[in-house]
Amino acid sequence: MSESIFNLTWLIPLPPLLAFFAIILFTNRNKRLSSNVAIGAVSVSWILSWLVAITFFTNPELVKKPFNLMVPWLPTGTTTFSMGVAVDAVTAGMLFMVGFVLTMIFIYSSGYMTFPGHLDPALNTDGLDPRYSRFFAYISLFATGMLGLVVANNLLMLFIFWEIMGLCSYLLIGFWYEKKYPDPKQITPKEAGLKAFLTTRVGDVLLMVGMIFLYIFAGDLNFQVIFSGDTLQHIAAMTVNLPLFGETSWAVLISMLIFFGAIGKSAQFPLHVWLPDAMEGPTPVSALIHAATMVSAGVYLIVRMSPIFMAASHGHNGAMTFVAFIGAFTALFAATIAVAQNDIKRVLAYSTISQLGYMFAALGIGAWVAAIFHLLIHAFFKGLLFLGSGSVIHGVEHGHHHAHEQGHDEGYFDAQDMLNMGGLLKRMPRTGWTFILGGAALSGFPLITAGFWSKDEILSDAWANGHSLVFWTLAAAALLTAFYTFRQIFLTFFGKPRTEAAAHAPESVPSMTVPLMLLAVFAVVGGWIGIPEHFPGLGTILNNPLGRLMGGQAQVYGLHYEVLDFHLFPVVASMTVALGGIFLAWLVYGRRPLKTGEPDPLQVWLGPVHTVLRNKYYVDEFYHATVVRFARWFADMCYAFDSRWFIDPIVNGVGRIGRWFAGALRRFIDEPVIDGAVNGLGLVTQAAGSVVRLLQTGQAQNYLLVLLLTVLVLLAMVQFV
Amino acid sequence: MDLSSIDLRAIGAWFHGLLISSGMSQTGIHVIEALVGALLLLIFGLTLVIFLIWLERKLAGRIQDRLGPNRVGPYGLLQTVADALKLLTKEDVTPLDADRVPYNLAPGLAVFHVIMALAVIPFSNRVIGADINVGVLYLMAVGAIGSMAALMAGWASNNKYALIGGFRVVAQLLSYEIPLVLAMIIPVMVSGTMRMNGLAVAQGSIFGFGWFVWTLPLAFLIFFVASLAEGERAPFDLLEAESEIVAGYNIEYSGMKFAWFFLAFFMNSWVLAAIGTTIFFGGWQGPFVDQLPALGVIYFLGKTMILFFVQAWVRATFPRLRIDQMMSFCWKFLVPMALVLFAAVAIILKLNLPQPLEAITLLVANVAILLTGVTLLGRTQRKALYAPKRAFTPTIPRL
Amino acid sequence: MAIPLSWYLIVAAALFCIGFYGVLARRNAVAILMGVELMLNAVNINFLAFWRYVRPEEPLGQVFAIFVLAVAAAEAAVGLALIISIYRTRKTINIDNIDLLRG
Amino acid sequence: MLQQVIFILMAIFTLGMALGTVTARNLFHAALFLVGTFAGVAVLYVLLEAEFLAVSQVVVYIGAIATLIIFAIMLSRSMMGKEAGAMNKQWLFAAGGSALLFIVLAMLLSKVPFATQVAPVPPDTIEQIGSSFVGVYVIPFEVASVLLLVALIGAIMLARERHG
Repeated sequence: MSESIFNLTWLIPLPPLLAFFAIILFTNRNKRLSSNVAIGAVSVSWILSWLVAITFFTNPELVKKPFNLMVPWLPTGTTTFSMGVAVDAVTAGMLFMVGFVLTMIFIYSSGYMTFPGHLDPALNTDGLDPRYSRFFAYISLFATGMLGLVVANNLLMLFIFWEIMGLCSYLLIGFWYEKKYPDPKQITPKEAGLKAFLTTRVGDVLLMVGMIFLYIFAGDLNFQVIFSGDTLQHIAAMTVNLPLFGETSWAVLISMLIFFGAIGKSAQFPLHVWLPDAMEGPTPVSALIHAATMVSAGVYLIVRMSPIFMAASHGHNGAMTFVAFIGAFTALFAATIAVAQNDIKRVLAYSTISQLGYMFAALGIGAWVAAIFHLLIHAFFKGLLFLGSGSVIHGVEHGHHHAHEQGHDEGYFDAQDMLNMGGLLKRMPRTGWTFILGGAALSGFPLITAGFWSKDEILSDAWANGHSLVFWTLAAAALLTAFYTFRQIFLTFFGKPRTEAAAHAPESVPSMTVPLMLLAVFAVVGGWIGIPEHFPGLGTILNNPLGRLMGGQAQVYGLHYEVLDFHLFPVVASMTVALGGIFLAWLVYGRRPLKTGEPDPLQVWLGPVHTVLRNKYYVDEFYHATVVRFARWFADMCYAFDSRWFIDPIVNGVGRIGRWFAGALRRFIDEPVIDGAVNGLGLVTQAAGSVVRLLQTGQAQNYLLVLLLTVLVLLAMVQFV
Repeated sequence: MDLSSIDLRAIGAWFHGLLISSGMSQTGIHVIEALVGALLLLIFGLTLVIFLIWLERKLAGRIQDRLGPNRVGPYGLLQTVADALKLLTKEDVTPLDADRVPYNLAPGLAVFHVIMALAVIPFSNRVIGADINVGVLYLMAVGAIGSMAALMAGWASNNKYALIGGFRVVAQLLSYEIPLVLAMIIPVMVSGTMRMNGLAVAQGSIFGFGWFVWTLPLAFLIFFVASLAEGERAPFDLLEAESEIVAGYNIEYSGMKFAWFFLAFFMNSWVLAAIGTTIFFGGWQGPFVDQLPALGVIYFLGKTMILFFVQAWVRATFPRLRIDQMMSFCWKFLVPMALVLFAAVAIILKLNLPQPLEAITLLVANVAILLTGVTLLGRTQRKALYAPKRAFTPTIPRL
Repeated sequence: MAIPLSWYLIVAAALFCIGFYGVLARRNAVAILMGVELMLNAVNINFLAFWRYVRPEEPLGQVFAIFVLAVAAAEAAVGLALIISIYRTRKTINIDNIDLLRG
Repeated sequence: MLQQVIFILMAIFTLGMALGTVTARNLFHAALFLVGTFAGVAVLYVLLEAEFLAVSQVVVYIGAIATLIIFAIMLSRSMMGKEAGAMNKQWLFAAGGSALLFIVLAMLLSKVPFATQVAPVPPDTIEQIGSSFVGVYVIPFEVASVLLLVALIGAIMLARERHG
């Protein structure tokens, strides 16, 4: 029975964990061995994941009875908390994507993690990062977290792996913690890591609160139990009186709390601020965590928890609408910021936020299948784009070093600034073409690329279900997406090199370009599995296997799913915005490439608006002025209360009294009475010892004689007494 | 005259009747009978030695292409008597600083332990001093007294050669006692008794030819070699190696005291031959011994004499070993082989095979262990032979 | 039986006391060792006497006597080795001079 | 009657030898007295109808232990020294105490009524001993053998000369 392969599911997160411990404990000294261990381990996980996923895909009837394997974990009063693994269609899809992307990124990292430029070149011994082994240990642990999160069958386990990922995210963003910039305002990796950790923590705390409530009502956190009809009805029926919101059902409260957890992890407005700064980490980390996997964990959480959201929208539609609103808003919001960024990775970071907004919007309007579809596809092409940008940065850095050796010293040089690039397609053809493919997918280039199909499905859903506001917002975001993506492509790869560094950039090593090409394949063909059935011509060729599978799963979970009829308008709109955005970008950047030192034309035309966009709507500054300042003020007050006004003085006073009392005790009781007694005892013992030691001759025969006399006395007592 | 009426029991019964008719108490009769028996044994032993010394000298002479004693009496038979008379008339010298009591006690003790050993040797089915149930162990016990005598003599003489001779006795006798005992234990295991007569009885099959030597040849070989050392005979006569330590522990003895040591020496050889006969050659067993019990004594004495002859033969032909060779031969060859044989026999006996099969297995095991041992010995010896030699190797002795 | 049990016990007690006296009074370590051997012999006489007179049907007393024999042999070997070792380091085996434990 | 006579003679012999052992000035003589004591004890064993033990006594005590002691004495004549007196300072107390101990013990022993029985010794005593060594007492037996081995190795280690 092929389903028995599912019994191996629990093994999937294990090899990277073992690799983590192996690297930390044993192979740390040997960099190549460490990377091979990590890649080997994640490859095992990949193979297992695909075995499980493909087995599931080839047996679509399994959606009716998802695999679930449990062992008892914690005895909790009358019940036992179980832990285990579960496989349903969503898990299978995620495993398919995560296993593959993880392996690609691991392989890519082994080539990428060369000696970083900010360190003293004297330390460079083998051309590899000094903490190369540590990096692989971290990403192995991260892989454990992601794979474990996907296969977990209960919310608590999911949360634990979620937090493991949070920890790894922190460690990896701050991986180059010693890095400093000449501009004191620019955020350093150390600060970025801290920022990411603290910001996501806000969401995680709310998620945990939601989880606790859920546990109180459901009595368990196992997905099967939570999603049973009884539990859902129970939490939908129970109400709570919240200040400001009035009477709401527990389902709404719980779903909102969980949603905030997802917002934190997936960097949605208003907790999006950490993600662009997370680009301070090494590029594979950006690809791994902040594009393909970890941020999509938030979406995955909402996908998982959709039954609760459905229950929450039972009476009124507030919860779902809120999700849709946040998603759509973030999609547009982030897209506008992305337009004005010059840092190649930041553009992608905002595009990630924007695309995640798409997914949330899709979930909010009930397009569950479309959200999953976009989630999987996005991971492939966004991973590709990030890795490609890493390859570009690497190339430019190498070019810079090359130019530097030739004597063209320009002081500080930002290898990530797109204005410093240009014309790289000739220098780096493999990176360039794969990047263009990924960019086309992100823009939703019609009919060919995967991104078109997934995005189109969301727009179609929004249109078909009458969410016109969402539809138009997303369409505008799509236009901007196409625009900034091709802006990026034109600035980076076309025209003439604007610096010496770009002119000398070499193509990257095969361990970096091969993953790019493999990912590029999926960025194109991945979308074909989700072409709607009723799409003219193409729809009937593949007949939408993904939609059927996920739709079947959705029906099992009682979620909304319908096979949409073909509407021309959203398709045309989607094609128009994509092609329009690309055309606009060509008009502005492609037709007449920028010269060295020439400012961005947008800056000239938009003026102050561009400044606002460039500064990300001053959200960071706003947070600094409000939340951070308040927190600091509060901390100061607490500190003052603690150490100056109240607590410390009391403690000090008590201490002073105690000291005085102890001094008195010492002077009047301890020294004369107790010390005297102890010393006296010692003296007496000594005196007695000096007498008694005369008995101790050291001669065993004397002792034996004494023994004999003793025995004699005892025997005499027996005899005569 | 009916041959079967010639029974040694008849003499005993006649003597017993004589004592009862004198009206003595039961205890008294018992004591007198025991004393008479002991006296008979003593006389037998002492007269035997006179013959043995003559025999050995004669044999050695013949083997070495000489005539041997031939002047006193027919065939020189009275030579030993003449020697004894001469020794009796010699001055009895005692060294000035000798420790007198042990010095005088030692020769007596030396003879005493051999006579003690005679007590448990079955001359025939009935002619046996004391058929105690721990006979084999008893022989070892009296052997210990022998080494004590040598020690006393060596110490009390207050002579450094004598002292070294004493040391050598202890080292040699204690060392060779181990393979000797192990070799003796193997027939004990097979027959299941420590009684000397029981061992002889156990070899009565096949017309009185079911001797242990057929099934346990290796055990006998080990016993024989070790008995040569126990009897202080060539090639193991290190304690009197005259070229090194003049004459060993008895160097200071003269006259009759020396004669006693001499006597003890020959009698000990004969007793060891008798033990070998009893344990490995069926003792008094032989054809028609059931019909004619008196034949047993003849069989026994004949076999013992043959063994004694072999001992003399060895003595007359083999050169003396060095002390280290002797010790390593014991500890590195005899003892391990005896231990392996012991274990092998124990295992074979545990298998509970049917009688003929068991005998064959025992024989095969013996031969196999012998061949293996000899092969290994030969290999190491060859290695030693080809090893580069130095006249003197200055090594610090360890242990 | 002709000999009462108490005779054996008294002889054993006497032997024990003599051995004990040897242990207590001799100056030479080897002589002390000999005293200990005497005491062990006394113990063995008791074992065998009780075996013979109280429970001859089972070999408990003999078995224990054999254990004592083994222990005595071990004791003699180790004891003599100790004495030789002491002699090497302190150039004497006079027990009077061996008093490292003196207070 | 005869047995009693033999017993008394042997007891006197044994105890005399023992006294000689503990009083002899010459250590070699003491060792010879010790041998005599062992022999006397062996005869007592014979009187107790424990032939196996008697013979073992001779083999082990005379053949091994006494020989070892004499060997040690002979090897180390210089060790013994010619010190004044074989007895230490407390010998008088020791003699008195030992004598007192004997008197008390003898009084006690003659008073205690032991539950003796008159039974013949079973003919298969040696078999009994042997089978109890591999049966009931197999563990003590093995421990004793290990003890002997350890004592052997320990004695070698203690007594060997250390060079350098």
